[in-house]
Amino acid sequence: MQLVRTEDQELLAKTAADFVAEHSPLSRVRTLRDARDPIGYSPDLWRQMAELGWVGIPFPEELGGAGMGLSELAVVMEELGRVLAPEPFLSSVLLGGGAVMLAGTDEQKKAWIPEVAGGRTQLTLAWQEPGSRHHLQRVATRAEKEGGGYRLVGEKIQVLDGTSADALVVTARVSGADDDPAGIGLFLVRRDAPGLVAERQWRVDSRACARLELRDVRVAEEDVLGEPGAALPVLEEVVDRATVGLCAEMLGGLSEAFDRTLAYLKVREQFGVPIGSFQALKHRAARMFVERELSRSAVMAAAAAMDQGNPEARKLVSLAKARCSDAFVLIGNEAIQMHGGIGMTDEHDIGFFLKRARAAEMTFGDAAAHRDRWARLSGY
Amino acid sequence: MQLVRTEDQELLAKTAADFVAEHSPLSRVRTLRDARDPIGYSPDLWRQMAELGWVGIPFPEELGGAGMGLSELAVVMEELGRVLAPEPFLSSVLLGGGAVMLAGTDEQKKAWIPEVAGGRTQLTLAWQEPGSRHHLQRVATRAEKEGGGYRLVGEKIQVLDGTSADALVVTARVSGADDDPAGIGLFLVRRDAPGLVAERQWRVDSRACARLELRDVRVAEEDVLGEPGAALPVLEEVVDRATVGLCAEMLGGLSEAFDRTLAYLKVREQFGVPIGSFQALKHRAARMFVERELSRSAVMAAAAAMDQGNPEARKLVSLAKARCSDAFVLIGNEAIQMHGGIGMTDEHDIGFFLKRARAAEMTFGDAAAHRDRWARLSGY
Amino acid sequence: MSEAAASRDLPDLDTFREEIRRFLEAEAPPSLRGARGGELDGIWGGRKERWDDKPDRKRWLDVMAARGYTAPTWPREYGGAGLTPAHAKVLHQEMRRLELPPPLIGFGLTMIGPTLLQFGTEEQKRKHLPRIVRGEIRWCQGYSEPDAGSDLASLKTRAVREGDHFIVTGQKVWTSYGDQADWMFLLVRTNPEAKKQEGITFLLMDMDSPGVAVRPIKLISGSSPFCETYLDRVRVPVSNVVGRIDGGWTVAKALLGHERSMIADAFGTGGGRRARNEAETLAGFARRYLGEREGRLADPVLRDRLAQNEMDARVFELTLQRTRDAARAGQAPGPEASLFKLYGTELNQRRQELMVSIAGPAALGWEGPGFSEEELALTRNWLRSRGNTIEGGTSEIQLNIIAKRVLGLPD
Amino acid sequence: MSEAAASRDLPDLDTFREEIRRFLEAEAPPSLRGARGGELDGIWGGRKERWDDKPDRKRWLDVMAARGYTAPTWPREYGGAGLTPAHAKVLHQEMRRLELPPPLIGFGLTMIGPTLLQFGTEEQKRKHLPRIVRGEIRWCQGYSEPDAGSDLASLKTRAVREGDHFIVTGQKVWTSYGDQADWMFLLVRTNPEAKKQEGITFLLMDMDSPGVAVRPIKLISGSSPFCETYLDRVRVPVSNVVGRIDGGWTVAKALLGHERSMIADAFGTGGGRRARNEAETLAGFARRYLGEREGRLADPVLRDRLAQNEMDARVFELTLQRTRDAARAGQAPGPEASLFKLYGTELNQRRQELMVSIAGPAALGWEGPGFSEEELALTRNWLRSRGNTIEGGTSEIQLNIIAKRVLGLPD
Repeated sequence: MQLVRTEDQELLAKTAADFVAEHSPLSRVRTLRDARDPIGYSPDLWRQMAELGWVGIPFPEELGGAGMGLSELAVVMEELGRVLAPEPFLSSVLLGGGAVMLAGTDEQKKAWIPEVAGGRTQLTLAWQEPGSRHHLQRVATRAEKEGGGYRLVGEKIQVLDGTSADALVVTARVSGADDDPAGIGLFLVRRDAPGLVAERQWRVDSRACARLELRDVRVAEEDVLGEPGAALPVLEEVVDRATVGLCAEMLGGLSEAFDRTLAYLKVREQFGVPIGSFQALKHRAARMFVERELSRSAVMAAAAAMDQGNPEARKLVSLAKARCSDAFVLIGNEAIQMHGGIGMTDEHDIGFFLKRARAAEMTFGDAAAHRDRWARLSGY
Repeated sequence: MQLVRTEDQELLAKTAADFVAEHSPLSRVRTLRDARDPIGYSPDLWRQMAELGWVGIPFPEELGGAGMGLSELAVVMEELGRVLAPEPFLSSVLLGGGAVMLAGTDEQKKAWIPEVAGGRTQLTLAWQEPGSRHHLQRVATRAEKEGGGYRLVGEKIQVLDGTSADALVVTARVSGADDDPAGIGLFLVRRDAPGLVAERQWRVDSRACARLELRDVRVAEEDVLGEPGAALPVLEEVVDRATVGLCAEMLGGLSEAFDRTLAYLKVREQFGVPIGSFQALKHRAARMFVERELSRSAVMAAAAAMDQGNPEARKLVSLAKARCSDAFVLIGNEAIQMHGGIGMTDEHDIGFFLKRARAAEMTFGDAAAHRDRWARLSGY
Repeated sequence: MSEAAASRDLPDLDTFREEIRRFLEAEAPPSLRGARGGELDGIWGGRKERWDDKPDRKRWLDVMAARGYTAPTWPREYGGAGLTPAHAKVLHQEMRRLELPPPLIGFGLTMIGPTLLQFGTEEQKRKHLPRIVRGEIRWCQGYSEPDAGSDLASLKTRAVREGDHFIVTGQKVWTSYGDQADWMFLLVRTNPEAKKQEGITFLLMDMDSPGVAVRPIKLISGSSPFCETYLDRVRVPVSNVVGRIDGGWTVAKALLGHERSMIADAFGTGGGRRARNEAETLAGFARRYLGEREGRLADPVLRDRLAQNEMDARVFELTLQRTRDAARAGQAPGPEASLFKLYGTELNQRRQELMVSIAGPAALGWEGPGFSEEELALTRNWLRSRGNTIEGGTSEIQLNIIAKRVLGLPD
Repeated sequence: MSEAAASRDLPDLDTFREEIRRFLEAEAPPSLRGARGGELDGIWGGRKERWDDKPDRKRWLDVMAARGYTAPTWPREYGGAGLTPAHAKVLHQEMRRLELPPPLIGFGLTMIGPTLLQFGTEEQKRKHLPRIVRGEIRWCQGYSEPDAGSDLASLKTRAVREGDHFIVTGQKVWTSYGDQADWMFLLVRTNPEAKKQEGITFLLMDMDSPGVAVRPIKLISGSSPFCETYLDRVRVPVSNVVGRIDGGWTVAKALLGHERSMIADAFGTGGGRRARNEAETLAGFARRYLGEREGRLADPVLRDRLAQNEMDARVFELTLQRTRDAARAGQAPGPEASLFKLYGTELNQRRQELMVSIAGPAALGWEGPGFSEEELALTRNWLRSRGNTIEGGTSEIQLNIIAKRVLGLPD
């Protein structure tokens, strides 16, 4: 495992940074939020990102993708994360697209992946439920066999980009108790499916989410993904891959929040000197720097390990998520504190980072949950 | 509950401070340590303390004591704690004497307490065993009934002042498994009892301790304290009272370590200015000050609550022990860091405080153990 | 009338208690009894107050103001009741017994009133204090400026003298309830050549004056009582100067003293008791999200954090009590107001963070659907708490103050 | 001979690897294979070394020194092997393959040697370097002084010139292995009038000179390799000045660079790997003291801390690797040596504290009886670790360096 960007990756980062600088200022988040935009992202920018080949990065070339890895996707998502760009990489590429790639038949992949990789079709994954927290196996939504297909009943929450997705991969239980690792299946539900009610949710970080009600939603046989009842391992793999993408976004966000705070420390004057000359703030800035560097190492290692099928990969994903969660919240808090009063106003942008930090922390398990997973995976 | 010293208490504090200044420099600890003193304290000073009435503080007047409370004893122990004075208040007055007071019959009290209160007889409590940590009910030492008395077999460790005590109150099990709350008894074992082997232990804080082997030690009927088998509640009460005394010592120790460090910050120069002018160190010093003030409140409240039989007393004891443990270790660490290289040398006194901080932390349960107890007592 | 004179007029405490009891039983509107009287429910008064749907509150204010009980210790000639502190305490005890809300709250009573009593001219006292007592005028504070922050004395709002008036131009920020207030007390720079603190003047200004514009500030947690106040060539009579022209810093510091003791109070009895009451419900809150196992809160790591937080709150409350007890016993108070500001605000932040950790993804709501009212409040409270360590003197400033004034560390 | 010239003499890497392999198989004492080669076991050499009971170590040193392999990249004319870094790496790989310890360690090789190569006179290089390579002379460092601490340049040890000699008087402290060393390189003040850094000279001094007295320092954790060195009118030839008289600060800083990279190395491959190996046993250690419950470590709060500590160690190791990988790829290294010093030492402290928490009362032992050897070591290691954030540049200094040099924050 090499923890250094290849020349191609550097080039990709440069392209992404240039694109972001030109097309995607942080103010987009504010504009979309204040407009109460129903889908919460820019379809036009998404199309451009697809044309640049970013949307297809982790899919095989024969399915219209770029045949690259999570490491490359992470490079792009880090740059987008710097400006909290809301385009649906996480939901469509990693969660929905990832589920089809890992659980789907060849036919299903051929039907969906080229469209997803081209940015023309948007997927997502609906796994979270009230009270499920970060436990993937806590699924109360039921799937009853009906003919060759299934009938789904239940509720899903905080489904990323759930109102704009063309189809949703839904976790539902074909057997077992609500907390049983066995008995979970993955089902592709199309947006227009009768009985599906998707309602926009408004989160603190203004990332688009939906609450779904599944009222006897019928899923045809060809839309069942993988073996119903045995989905948990695949689901974990999908979420682990998405977690790496999320961590890359977080790395971008915490880096940007740090850079902006550092710049502010150099220009803001109090008592006739820049506040960055106060030793107590210097030391805290240095600690933030350390956290950023450690976070970067963790994200690179997690991406590389997943790409290489390293046996330690799951531990490294937990390492990255725990680290980035703690670092992003720390830096988000310090960023506001060091900006002082202005940092508390909605008018100033710095608050967006803390909001995103919390939302990202709570997605796919917080730091404590991942420390617990590290301990389990380490046998204690 | 009033959290302010009475005039009498102020006077007591003044007397104790004057006595300490005159007779008990911190260097006593070093001298006793370097001499590998077998009993680890000064019998002469102990006699003087008894003459001043301090040793008898918490015992009733009719038994030769001063009829005062833990609050008064805490005032004295805080002053002694400032110089890490090793005289056996904890072991003889609070642990051994406390056990006789709380579990003994009138005859037993009359036989022992006046002697203890006068500093002429020294008791202690032997409760800790290998692996028992802070769990009072973990007692593997067995007491077998034999005639009217008992025969004790087992091992005790880190018995405070266990080699100099005239008699030891030993916890031993008359029934039940090693971790059973029921089945524990208290037995007075005299120093010259056949089968008792007491070996001096050398701890990091150089407080005198002993490892005991009990090889068929016979305890006569008149030396059984209370109802054998039902001692746990009494034991908890005794240890809670001793914990308040220990916390007062800790408060003294952390206050002294803080004061010495603060003084050093003002005189030690680097780069041409006192290091106390560096803002990062100022802020850390201010945080230590906060911890010291909070610790003081906790200790006063715990002592007052115990004296008044306040229903919240046990929670407040845990509050004080958790707070003082964390504050003492924090200040002990910072004291060394702020002293720099010289703080790491054995020649300098400041290291004694960190050593005592750890030893005190590990006595009667560390901060985590007391947070857990607080939670249990609060019903969660 | 001096306090000694006032106290000579007063009945002894027991008699006074009887009188108050009878008075309250007779006059306090029953609908207000048992109210908690927090800030949001408070009676602020002022010209903009609309009493239409709350006649009982108006009556409560009026009957109390008529006897000066809205400002019990102020002298009678300025509308107060001229009570000794001991008598005022009896009044409060009896009000608390009936769980009555304060008849009036606001910066008039807590900040500018005491300041005028100390520094105001006779004319200023006679003009402003009775109107404060009667709740006719609501005050706001114009100290902070966008570029000043912790370095208050670097304020830039200019006041240029033209005859009997100052012409004031500049911008104030963090004006609490600026949009509700009738008058503002503010600091302006009258001598730009003088050393920073020496060219500052303390002014009283009618918010209805031409050139005053107020804009509410939205926070990261949503709407707030804070405003920005723009001052564009506002004419303020020179007779509205409190203290000396160019000598406003002395007045400002004294007033900050009133403010600090107010904040310490907020984190004091009230804050401490609130912390404790909330602690009693925090375990219940956690149980709902985490469940139980073997009769205990299910997540041992969060349980440990919860206990830590409860214990921090308790020891903080004990420290506040110790300070009060020491003051009552005539001893020098140990810990300082800065300690309470520092620790109280950080404690609240840790508490909010803990609650977010406990609620997990449910703590991410901004608006419904899919989040309960309580969950939405949780999000807002957590975000709002980040400001606690900034407003009213940042934590960094409190640490500086402790290091310098309490510990005597060198500059 | 330039490096390019040296490399022209050398076989290609594969051939070289074959040669080394044959050489090591033939010459490396079998008794040393599989040794771990940590500092305590290291071969330090020097006049005071007693080889009597370790002939194999002596032979290992001699066969390696004869080929210059104790200092593989140093030029051949000074006793080195003149290897390119690539060839040196092959040598190390082959030694590691047989798990052979380094034939020689010490400050001669890592600190004064590189410094002399950069700043020394031809005479100094010819005199000292070959004796270092052969392990004949052991060096120590005389930088720190009792009153200097972090402010190294405020050192007070005086050197007054008398003809061809300097007369040196003063005190050095924290001299590692000062009691074992033969020569010291030290900083002295030769011009007390000049600005702090400008009157300092870098000297080489024979520890056998009259007037040198060495006293070992006892630490809070017990005995240590550190010494105090007292210098009472010690005569040092002027020809022993390295660099310019009064220009020693430049030399000192360059040497500190060598020292920092050595420390970073210590917390680097070695440290990182050590951290990982220890992590694998930490859970076992915890299990012994805490036991298991439902197949997991019984105390969930300590389990959480243990995982945090393991994860901190792992991410630290990954960051070291990233720095090395970036350097190898010719990219600018991201994180700085200061980061490694800061985080590595604090990580070790947290680890020691965690182990103390896990062991509980068993971690309080100073000497037997009643404590196992491991428990006694635990106590000492914990206490010793407190010095990690002081020695070699305090954490405060590292934070200052990061803030200034990496983040560009103003003074």
